[in-house]
Amino acid sequence: MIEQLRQRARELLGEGKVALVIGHGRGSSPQATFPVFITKADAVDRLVFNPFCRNNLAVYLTRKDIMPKGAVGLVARPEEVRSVAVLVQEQQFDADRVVLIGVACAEPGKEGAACEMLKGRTLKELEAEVAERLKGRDPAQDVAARVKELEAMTPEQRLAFWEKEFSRCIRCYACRQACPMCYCERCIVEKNQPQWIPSSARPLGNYFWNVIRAFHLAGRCIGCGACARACPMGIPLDLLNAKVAREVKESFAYEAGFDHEVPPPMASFRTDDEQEFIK
Amino acid sequence: MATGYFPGCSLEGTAAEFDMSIRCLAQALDLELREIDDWNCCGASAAHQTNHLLGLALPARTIALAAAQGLEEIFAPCAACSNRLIAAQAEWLGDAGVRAEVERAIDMALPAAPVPVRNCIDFLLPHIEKIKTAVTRPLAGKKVACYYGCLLVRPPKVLAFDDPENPTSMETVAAATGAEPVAWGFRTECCGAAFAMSSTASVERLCERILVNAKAEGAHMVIVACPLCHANLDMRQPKGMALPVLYLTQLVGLAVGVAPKALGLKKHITPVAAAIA
Amino acid sequence: METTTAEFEPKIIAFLCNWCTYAGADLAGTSRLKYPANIRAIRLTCTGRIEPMFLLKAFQEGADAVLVSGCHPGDCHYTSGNYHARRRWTVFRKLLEFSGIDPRRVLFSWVSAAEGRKWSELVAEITAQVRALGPFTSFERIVKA
Amino acid sequence: MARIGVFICWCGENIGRTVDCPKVAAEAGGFPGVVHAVDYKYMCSDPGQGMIKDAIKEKKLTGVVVAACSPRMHEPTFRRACAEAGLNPFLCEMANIREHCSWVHEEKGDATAKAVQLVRVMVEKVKRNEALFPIKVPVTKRALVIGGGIAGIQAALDIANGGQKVVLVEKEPSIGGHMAQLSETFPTLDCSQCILTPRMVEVAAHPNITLHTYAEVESVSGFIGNFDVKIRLKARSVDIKKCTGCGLCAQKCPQKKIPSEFDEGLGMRTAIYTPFAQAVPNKPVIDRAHCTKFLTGKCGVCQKVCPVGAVDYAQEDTFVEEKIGAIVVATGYRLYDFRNGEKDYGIEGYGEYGYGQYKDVIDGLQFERLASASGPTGGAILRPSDGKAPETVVFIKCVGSRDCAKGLSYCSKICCMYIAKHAMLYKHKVHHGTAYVFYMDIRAGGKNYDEFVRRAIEEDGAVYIRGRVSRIYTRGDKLIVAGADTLLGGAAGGRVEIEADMVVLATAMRPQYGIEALAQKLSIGYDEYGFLTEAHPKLRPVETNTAGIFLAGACQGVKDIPEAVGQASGAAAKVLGLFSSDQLEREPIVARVNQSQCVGCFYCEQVCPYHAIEREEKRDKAGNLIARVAKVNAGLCQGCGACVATCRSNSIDLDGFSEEQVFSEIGGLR
Repeated sequence: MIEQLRQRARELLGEGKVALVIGHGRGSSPQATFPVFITKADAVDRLVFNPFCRNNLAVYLTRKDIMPKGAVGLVARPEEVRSVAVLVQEQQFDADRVVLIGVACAEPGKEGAACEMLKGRTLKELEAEVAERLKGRDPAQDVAARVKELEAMTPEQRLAFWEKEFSRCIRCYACRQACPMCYCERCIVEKNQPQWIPSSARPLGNYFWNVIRAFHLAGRCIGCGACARACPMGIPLDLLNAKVAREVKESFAYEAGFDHEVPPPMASFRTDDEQEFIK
Repeated sequence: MATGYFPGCSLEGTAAEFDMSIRCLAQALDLELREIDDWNCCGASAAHQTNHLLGLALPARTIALAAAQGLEEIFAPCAACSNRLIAAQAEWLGDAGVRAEVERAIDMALPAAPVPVRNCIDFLLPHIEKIKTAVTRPLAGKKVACYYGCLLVRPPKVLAFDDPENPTSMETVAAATGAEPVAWGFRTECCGAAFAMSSTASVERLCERILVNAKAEGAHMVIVACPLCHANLDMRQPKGMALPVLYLTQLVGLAVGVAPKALGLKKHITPVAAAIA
Repeated sequence: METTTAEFEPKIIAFLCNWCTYAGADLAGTSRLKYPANIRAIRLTCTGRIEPMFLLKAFQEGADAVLVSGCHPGDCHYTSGNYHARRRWTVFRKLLEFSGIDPRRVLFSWVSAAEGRKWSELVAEITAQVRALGPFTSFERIVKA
Repeated sequence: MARIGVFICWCGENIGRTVDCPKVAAEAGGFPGVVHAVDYKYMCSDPGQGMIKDAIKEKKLTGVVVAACSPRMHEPTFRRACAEAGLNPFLCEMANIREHCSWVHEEKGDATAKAVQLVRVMVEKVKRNEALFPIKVPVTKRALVIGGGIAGIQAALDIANGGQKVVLVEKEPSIGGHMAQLSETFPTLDCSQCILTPRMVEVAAHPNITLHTYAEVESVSGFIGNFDVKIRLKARSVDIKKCTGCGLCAQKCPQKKIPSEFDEGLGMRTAIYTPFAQAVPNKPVIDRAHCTKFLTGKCGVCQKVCPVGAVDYAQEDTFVEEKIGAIVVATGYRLYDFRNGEKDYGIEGYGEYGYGQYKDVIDGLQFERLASASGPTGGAILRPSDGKAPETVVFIKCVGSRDCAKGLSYCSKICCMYIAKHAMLYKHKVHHGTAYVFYMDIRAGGKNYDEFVRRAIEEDGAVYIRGRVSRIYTRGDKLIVAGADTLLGGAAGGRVEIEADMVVLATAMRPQYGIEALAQKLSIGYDEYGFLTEAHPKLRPVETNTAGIFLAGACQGVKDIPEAVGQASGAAAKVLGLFSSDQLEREPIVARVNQSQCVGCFYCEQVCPYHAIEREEKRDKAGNLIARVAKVNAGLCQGCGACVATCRSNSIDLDGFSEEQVFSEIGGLR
């Protein structure tokens, strides 16, 4: 499988179809892979792929210095495919600027789990292929279960829970850096006049930041979990994201990243959208 | 596709010729019918007017049996039977509470997905091309008045079968035999079936209006797809009317060459022979 | 124990669209329909203009509840602002609930320019409801920390 | 440094009774930034406004808060006063302490405390207000009128007679619309064509009117005063400049059996045809769908006989582009299609009336053609099936209208009158005949309308039956109309059966086919039935919510001729008002993009109801595309702010209701 992957990358670079391939490279151990940026066909052997490749590489696509060099080849797990779908849907680049090398692992994170190449070549084909695998499925069992646990609490208990979790937030914004959807030039947390969100790492600002961050991912988060893994303080940000994603799915029958040609749910509406909560 | 056949009580009694013609026709057209084992009364009129749960439970049992016997759809030729089966099913499909109550009453599980129920016209419609090729004795020159009555098309929201005020499906089937459907005004008027016993005079008046109009528009016979319609129109003809009333399946049966006797045409009160000669 | 909250007068901050609910509240005034004085209305162009951050800011400033109100579906002065708003609040109120803000403190309504009576009754109803909930001390704790 | 003046109005007793105004003024005087705070009996009076003006000058105010009634009431008044004193009007805000306070609260302490807070909110806001300047938009003084029926004709003539240019677009080969088809008009019974055709001729001859018939609006972009309209001129296959209108082509056309649209299918026309004798322009078109030349390649008779060589089979659709300042939509109506039902529109239809299987069941416009002197029967009432004069005619009202169960819920309004007219015309022509009218109510609210209906009943002897018809069927060559007479009790139970020779259905009035697509092109609203939505049902009935687009006639809702003409003149007055100056001033409440922060996700573009968001490309010096960012077209923007709330990076703001202003207002409630 890895040879097929390298061969695709070699062809793309060799034929000049892309100027750069972004993929996973070998780290100190198979468990520790890190992103590699390959510009020469003879360097493709640096690429590896195994169940421990968990970085969402789509995060690099919106970085200023990536695209201008030419089209980009991207080793794309279902997470990257869906991220790219959202980014294209949001006009961040045209679909033909990214050549996807589709890969997938049967059980990410599990030692020895089978990995394979995806069949699709175009974004549309890969969306369909990934949708076939993932659409309609719940997020990871443990996340879903913990969301349910929280939902069973009283609002007061939940507030106390998040107050405690957020109290550890040091406002390093690693969550933002790791997220492909956080591509704003100037994040709202940096907005002053008026100051949207208090900037110091104190309870109110932490609360506002984490809630608004989750809201800004409504209909956009594809659930890769990069934010939570990036958080040095171990705040379970994926719970907030999963909750929002579920509400979007239940209310608007929409899941992010399976079709870049439909309007995003938070920029569209149906006249018969639910409204039982409105008096 | 296995079709469950639900004759209902009429077809074992007053409408035996409807049953005969269906079985002959199915054979002639090579359509498989499997009678639902241990079917029971659909509850028409008597049950659903008196006890709502009973009105649901009776059809429910037959439907549950059909599903359990691996039948994918039900053919209920009697218009009252098909009407009750469809109407009852619609009630529990939209309401889990009703479903649970009905399941408790019959002590059987109802199928999760709706079982399609077909009336006589609906059953023949998909086979229209087959009928056309099977016609050996085209009924050219026979003018027929297709009569729907009320139960085949009403209530429209539940049955969702044809246009309730201006249905055309029976004409489509009749035309496949070479017969010529006439345009007439009483196709969906009531024949008074429910008052057959209690107010015979009313029924006679209603039937007369229907038959007179059919004849005035040049019909040689009236075609029906409901035992009650048939009984009333066939039995309560005014003096000198002599307008034969045939089941749709008898008409098609004739055209595909089934012998009139096998179709039960001799069982009618108003003689048929002259009209089909 | 009932007396503990009887004294409490909640602060309710309302964000109203100019064309329907603000006008409906004007109509309540011209009709002299009485309601409790706990509500403070901020006039905006459209419910479509109202941002989630406004609600958080209102809680920061000590609101015990917030209300967002605008035109009924189909009546938006700008055609579709309320439809977009409806989607926004569908998600945001669930997120707030999940992050610990009692949904009974985050309220939404459609009040048309003709519904002065609905406005007065709504304000009376939600004021009583929030009064019964008591002050939003748990959030105040976060604000003051 | 802010220097805010606060002015508390007593509104006589209205505020003063419940709010302690001097106390509010005293408190407001202590707010940061407030340098002047007073109260007065009537701030809106001349002396009250004078106080504001004086204070602006004397105290060098940078902002004004007037605490009084609703801003929806007097904001323009006080802003004007500020402007007169040299303060930008958008530096003035109002605190609503009347409708939202003194009138709805009883306890003086509570009301006063709330008034103080409401004033503080507006003081905090006004400190962040910025001077705004009305947006000036140039106005192209040329109007587009869509639809050449009576409403469009009237609007076009009124605008043209007012000295402005008009482009009139009509999709049919001739203007005239439905009114040209009518026989006589109620309640005066004057001949429809006699009063209409002079107007049609006037349109064609008017130096200010450019007429495009057999044309449709292809696309519309731009905004009030500055629309760009593309018009498709459908191929007539006839060179209209060469054609003299002699009519020889139509005379010789061998294809003569095409149902005439103008005669509602009761008469026939040729493949090359002018819709009717008085058509404007009186030039033919070739109906390519029925022309033998186009279908088989053989024929070509019309080209051979044309003395001036005007017939051109190779003609193609062409386009003209027009700069337009204002648009009047006058696309009119059509009748509910009882023959095919309208299931696509969720209307179940009337199988009981036979779906058109009976030739002698016709609709109102068909009856008009039978009764018209220019019609297929020369004005004789003859039934379509066998050409005999019907002895008995039954008219059925409300077919499709006022029927929530399977039709449309609204009343079509004109039917009561035209059915009375039909009954009358029938009786005038078939003296011994009987006219029955089935009705639900008789709605004859108009000048001389009720008198007219009475005449039909009392003088001409039309038999009115209150009830519905449940079925029409045939008996021999008669139509049997079975229905109920609800005023007839007794043993018959109100059942009636009428043996008729012809039945006329007063089918519902519906907006024209394709109205939704046109509305979307124009960004104007339409209701569940497709009728176009006016800006306000009472006070702005000819305007739409899109500035510069006006409505005339039945496209906005059911109307008879006088109403359509009245509305058309109203729309024309609005257009002339708009064209009375070279520039247009708009309230500067519009959105603005901070392009340095915009990341170009274009959610704003998707939520904007006015297509006011444009895309702008940012390029480096070498010309490489760096980014695509949003830009607001201030001419199109109506200031709703949906884009602002949708923008995650907060790169758009709304003048007059900016982020800073709203945040400060909320802060004022601390």
